[in-house]
Amino acid sequence: MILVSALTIAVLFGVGSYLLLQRDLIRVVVGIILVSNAANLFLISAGLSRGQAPIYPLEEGVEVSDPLVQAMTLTAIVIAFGISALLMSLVYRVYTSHLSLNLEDISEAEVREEESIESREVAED
Amino acid sequence: MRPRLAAPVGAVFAALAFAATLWGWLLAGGGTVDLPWAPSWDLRFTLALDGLAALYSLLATGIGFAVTVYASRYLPLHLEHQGRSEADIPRFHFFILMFMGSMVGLVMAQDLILIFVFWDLTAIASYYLIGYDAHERDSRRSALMALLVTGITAVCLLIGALMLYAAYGTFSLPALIEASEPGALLAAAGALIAVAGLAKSAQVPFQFWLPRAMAAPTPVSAYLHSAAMVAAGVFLLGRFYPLIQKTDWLLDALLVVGLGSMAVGGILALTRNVLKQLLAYSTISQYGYVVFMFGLGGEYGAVGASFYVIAHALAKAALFLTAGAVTEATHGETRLSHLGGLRRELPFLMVASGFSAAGLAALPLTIGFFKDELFFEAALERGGVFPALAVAGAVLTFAYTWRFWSGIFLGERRSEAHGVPAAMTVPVAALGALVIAGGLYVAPFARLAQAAGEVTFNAPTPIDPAYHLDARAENLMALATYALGVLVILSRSFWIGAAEAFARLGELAGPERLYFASLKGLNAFSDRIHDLEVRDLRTRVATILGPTGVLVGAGLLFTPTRGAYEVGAIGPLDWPLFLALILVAVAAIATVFPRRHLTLALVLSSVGYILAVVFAFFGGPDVAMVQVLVETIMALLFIGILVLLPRKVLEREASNPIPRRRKVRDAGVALIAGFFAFAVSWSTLSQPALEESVAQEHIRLAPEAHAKDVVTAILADFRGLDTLGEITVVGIALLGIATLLSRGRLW
Amino acid sequence: MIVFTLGLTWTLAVLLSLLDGRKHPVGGIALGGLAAGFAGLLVLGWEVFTNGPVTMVAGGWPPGVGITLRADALGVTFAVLSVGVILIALAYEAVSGIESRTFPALAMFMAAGLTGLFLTGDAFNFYVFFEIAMIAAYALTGYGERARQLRAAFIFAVVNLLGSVLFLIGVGALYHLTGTLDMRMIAERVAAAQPNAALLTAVAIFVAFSLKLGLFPFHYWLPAVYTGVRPSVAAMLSGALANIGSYGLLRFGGELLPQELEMGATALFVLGTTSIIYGALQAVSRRTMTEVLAYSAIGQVGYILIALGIGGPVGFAAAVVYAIINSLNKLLLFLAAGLRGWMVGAAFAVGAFSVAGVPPAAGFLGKLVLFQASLAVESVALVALIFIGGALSFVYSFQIYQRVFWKPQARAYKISPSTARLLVAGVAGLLLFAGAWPEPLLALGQRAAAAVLLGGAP
Amino acid sequence: MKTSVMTRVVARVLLVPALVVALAILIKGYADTGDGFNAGVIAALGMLLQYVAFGYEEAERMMPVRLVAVIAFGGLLLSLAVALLPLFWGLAIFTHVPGPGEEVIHLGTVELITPVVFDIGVFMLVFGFAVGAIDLLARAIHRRET
Repeated sequence: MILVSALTIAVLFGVGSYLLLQRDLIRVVVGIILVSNAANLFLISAGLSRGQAPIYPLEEGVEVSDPLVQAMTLTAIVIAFGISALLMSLVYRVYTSHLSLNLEDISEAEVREEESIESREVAED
Repeated sequence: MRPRLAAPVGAVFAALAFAATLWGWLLAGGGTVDLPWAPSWDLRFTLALDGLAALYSLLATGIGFAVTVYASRYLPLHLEHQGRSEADIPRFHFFILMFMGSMVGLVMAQDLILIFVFWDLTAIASYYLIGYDAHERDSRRSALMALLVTGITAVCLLIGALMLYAAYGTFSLPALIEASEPGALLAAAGALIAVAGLAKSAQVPFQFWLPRAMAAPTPVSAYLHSAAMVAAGVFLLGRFYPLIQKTDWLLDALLVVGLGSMAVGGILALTRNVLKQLLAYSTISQYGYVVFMFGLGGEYGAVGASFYVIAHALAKAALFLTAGAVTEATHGETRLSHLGGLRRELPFLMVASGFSAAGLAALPLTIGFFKDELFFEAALERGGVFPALAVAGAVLTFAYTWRFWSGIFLGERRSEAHGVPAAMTVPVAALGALVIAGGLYVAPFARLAQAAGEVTFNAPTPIDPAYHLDARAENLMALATYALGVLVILSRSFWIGAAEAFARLGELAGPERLYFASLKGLNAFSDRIHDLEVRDLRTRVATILGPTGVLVGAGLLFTPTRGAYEVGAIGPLDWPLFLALILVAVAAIATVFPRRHLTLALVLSSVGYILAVVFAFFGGPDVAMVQVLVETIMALLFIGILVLLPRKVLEREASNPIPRRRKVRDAGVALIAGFFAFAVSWSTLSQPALEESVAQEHIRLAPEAHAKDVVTAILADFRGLDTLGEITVVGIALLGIATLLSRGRLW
Repeated sequence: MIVFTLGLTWTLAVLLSLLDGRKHPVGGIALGGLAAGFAGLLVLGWEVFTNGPVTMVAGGWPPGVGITLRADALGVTFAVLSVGVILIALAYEAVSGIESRTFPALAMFMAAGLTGLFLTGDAFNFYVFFEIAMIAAYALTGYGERARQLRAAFIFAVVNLLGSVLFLIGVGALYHLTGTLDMRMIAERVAAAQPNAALLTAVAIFVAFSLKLGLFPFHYWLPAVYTGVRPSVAAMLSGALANIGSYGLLRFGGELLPQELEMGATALFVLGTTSIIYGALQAVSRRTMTEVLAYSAIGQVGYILIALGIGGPVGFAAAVVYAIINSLNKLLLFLAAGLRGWMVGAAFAVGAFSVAGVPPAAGFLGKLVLFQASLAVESVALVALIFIGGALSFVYSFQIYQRVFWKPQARAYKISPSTARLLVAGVAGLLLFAGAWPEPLLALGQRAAAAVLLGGAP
Repeated sequence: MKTSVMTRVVARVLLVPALVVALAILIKGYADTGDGFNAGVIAALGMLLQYVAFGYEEAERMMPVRLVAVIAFGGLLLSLAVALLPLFWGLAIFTHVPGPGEEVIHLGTVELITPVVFDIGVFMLVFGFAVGAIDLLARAIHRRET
């Protein structure tokens, strides 16, 4: 079970990373979401002591799953949610200012801008 | 404040400082200030007016006074020629005073770090003064060069000081002199400190910055060369001499450097055409004498060095001021080849500067005579070839001094000239008068030098320069100097070709060339590597994931992995979870393939929903519920954004094929990323859960918090702060979305 | 007192969210509130330095069960520093005219987040505050809303989110290894954990903080971001937010995972030195001021890393002193980059001298403590390296200084508001003062280092 | 936007149960699964249904939408207040009333304790966020279309 959990986390993280490397801004955001999911899954499996839900009344003698990791995962999920939402609207604004969703166009704009600024400053010495 | 007021203020301040120093030295008999500065670092603010400090402070304030008086007339004219406003005047006087103050502080400081602080303050002041005409490219380059050479080598001083502290546990110089033992550490620290001093004194191979610094206005040059900056370098050697002289090879190194500077400076001074350039090389050579004397060692060396500094400062300051006045008088002429025969237009200046020139050339009846006397004595004491070398150096001085003075005032007139204001000649005359006074009555100067020498030598130095009308070796050497000097002057056409070839060689392969080449090379190299700099988000991400994988790999190599990893059993109850996990993995992999964004969004949601199932199987109904709800809202937002984006753009992205090579590369990086996520999570999860986990406490205490659901109790009570933070993040996200989508309007 | 400052900035941030930040009074409220928070931190700092650490457990529960808020010398130092930087940057923006409704609120949230993360004694709570500060920063990066800024915001967000995830994984792993989230308990228990797992956890945390610092090779996001954003935002990011990196490395590396830090010392030296040389070499020929500053920032954090690698009281003290000075330098220089005039030129010069380590600007203290630390481990190589790095910083600082402030400018710059110029001059004055009277800074460094070293002990 | 009458009716009808469920989850959260967060999202989903059914302009006219920012940040403020107020009595933050071991006043099945107030704050913020974010999006879409 430990190995399976670790592998699943690895797959989530790896696929997320793969998407982070794409040209499409939206895929990049998907990548971030997947990577966050990997972290959430890791958090909750850090309490692999599975058992009944930690809600009173508790059955005697049966293992209780770790409530703290659940609380942490919850918090992490919500934080990731808020940030992903912000990131998505950022994608939209990047689109409206560059009129492209392609990172290549955006990098090109960056290089172009940098060069135009540099050429304004005449090199000296 | 009116700009014109700056000059009187500066002059009065300098005069007061001079008077105070004189009073402190003669009447109050020195004195010490000792205050705690940074106790946690054993730093003390210790100033002491000892002999060495008195000598250099008197020079700094006295010549500073002469320079400010001179500048009161010179500077407005200078600015007028350049079409600049008078508003620039106060800046000049500010930095001259700062220069003076830091110089005085430097020479009195007794704490190594304090010395370093004042040392760099002089560098800052000189940087601004050399770059005073900042609008000229030459000026900027020269200022930068002076700063780089002296500033970077100053760090050597700091390192040396810290080495001494590490070894002896104190920053106090007197204590260090007491405690230090000869050895490799002392030699290394001494060498580092000497490097700082030599660079500031423009000694070979650092000499190149000084002639460049002539881009500064003339009063600055005069001050820089005689009483501040360059003098600070030899001062530092004098101050640390008790430590330096404990290492023999260091003294020998000083000898070599001193000789080299004497030769390079002297020969180049014979070839320079521009007045201030000639004087600059002369300075290099003159301080070469001083370093040479330090290298010779002995009491003659110590006192001689101090005396030499006094004599040279008086003469050199006057000569620089002369050069400035001459240039002013001839409407900006700076070249020796275009000057000459000014004896009629500037008779007063001719006589006044003649005294100083005589002093520099070490003629009798000037203070200069004694500087050479001590110099020769020191060389004689050492014996060997050194007396001959000393004479050779003195001959060069004699020759180029004559060249300077005669080139201006004698011969035929080659340029128009008018008179110059009195404020520009009186300081020259005053300094010249001092040169003669020293020649007639040397005792006060000798006493000062002796007191300084005692500090340098760290022992009494009973030396008494005087005229001796007999055939002792020093006198013979002096006579030889004059004779050979005349010979050199007369045979100019004979050797000038060789000297100029030497100068050209220096230009082609000298340290200045090296400086410019390395600066240029550095910039070119910087441009080259900047072209390699990543400007692409994908590569930015890859350069994070890749090295992280490497670090994780290194971590795996360096720690034992045996028994650290558990496969973990799969019990009968685990199968649903197992399947759910597999599904998550499959769904995650599925996100790679869809081309259309809407499909992508749906696949992503499915990952989220299956994860919720996983969470539920982990015994976390709360987490599962939140995951489902969050996923729902996320999907809505996602689709909302997709609706916002024009379909054409989305389709273009969707149909944009990814080249095969990219795919392979991305997959490689993704594999590395997956690998480290795997390594970190597997290694951690393999650890058995701890019995003493704080979660047990939470379960136990939940009823006390009046809660039945422990998770909720944690969220709202035990770790409520986390929840508060979490919703704050969500709130900020709303604020951010509002900022991005509707200029921050929330309603 | 801990909560007073935190609560004040936090509450004000929420209130400000509802107001239009472009209006003058709103900027004033934000400034006043932040100033009060800053003053509160100073009082707290005074308490900590005279009576020792101040602790409070939320909800009155036993430590570990509830979240522990804990102000020790290290945390309070960084809190004062970071909030001070934000305060000045906010004041700068307020006098130049705030252009966005949400700017004051976001800056305030960032201050609250940073205060919280420096004063919390709980690893997961640290993560939460970290995210508060970060998300505020993501939104702030876009301030100005030009293409450059939005691009910068996107790059900044994506890269740093990756870092956050790594850190979250690290925290989860720490919990799993030690069964607690309280930092001091983690420090006590982690030694018993399996070394392999602990080391890999440490790597994840290290990468997360290195990203924040912009250390080579994790720095590639930094130049685009620092050059793209507005001066005041750049000052906040490099002067306040980047402190998370140095603080995090000190706290998590020095206090929680000291063995792992020692094990990784070689890696720290290698990365630190590469950063120093790489950043400085890149900076040398850059044509614009912000670019030079961005690359300089990469180089400067290398020094902090080296100090960490040296470790011990001397090394940690050096790291703290260097981090403080670096953050003030960056605040000054980035703010000065947006202005012109002789006073700004002088202030920039002070900053340049500080970066190059020339007294009396405080930067020389940084070089001083670093050289001392390197000598303490008797490493000639490190001394030589710091020397070379310092030499290069001379070259790039003054090449750009002369180019901008000495060279006659072809383009006319608009006159910048005099209060902004005065503000910059004030920061320069502070740097000069700190350099001329080094005792407070040096003592602070030693106390903070002691807090790191004793933190694990009961 | 054209939607069938059926959709509109269903949407309007579903709003009330959604809010009720949300309220139940909110209040009962301390006893059972769920808390303010869940409640907030559910209530928000109910509201969002109105967007789908009636379109952006119509939905915006509803009270909660116009006050969304106030609700969100008011909620945050409320939670903050619960957290910070104990300070005025010299207690640690997040000290809840009634304290451990003390008697809880019941109002039916509802427990009158401060964590519930805290949760209400969470509820308001989450509701405000979800509705606000979608509303901002809807407005942006609307702007683009016109």
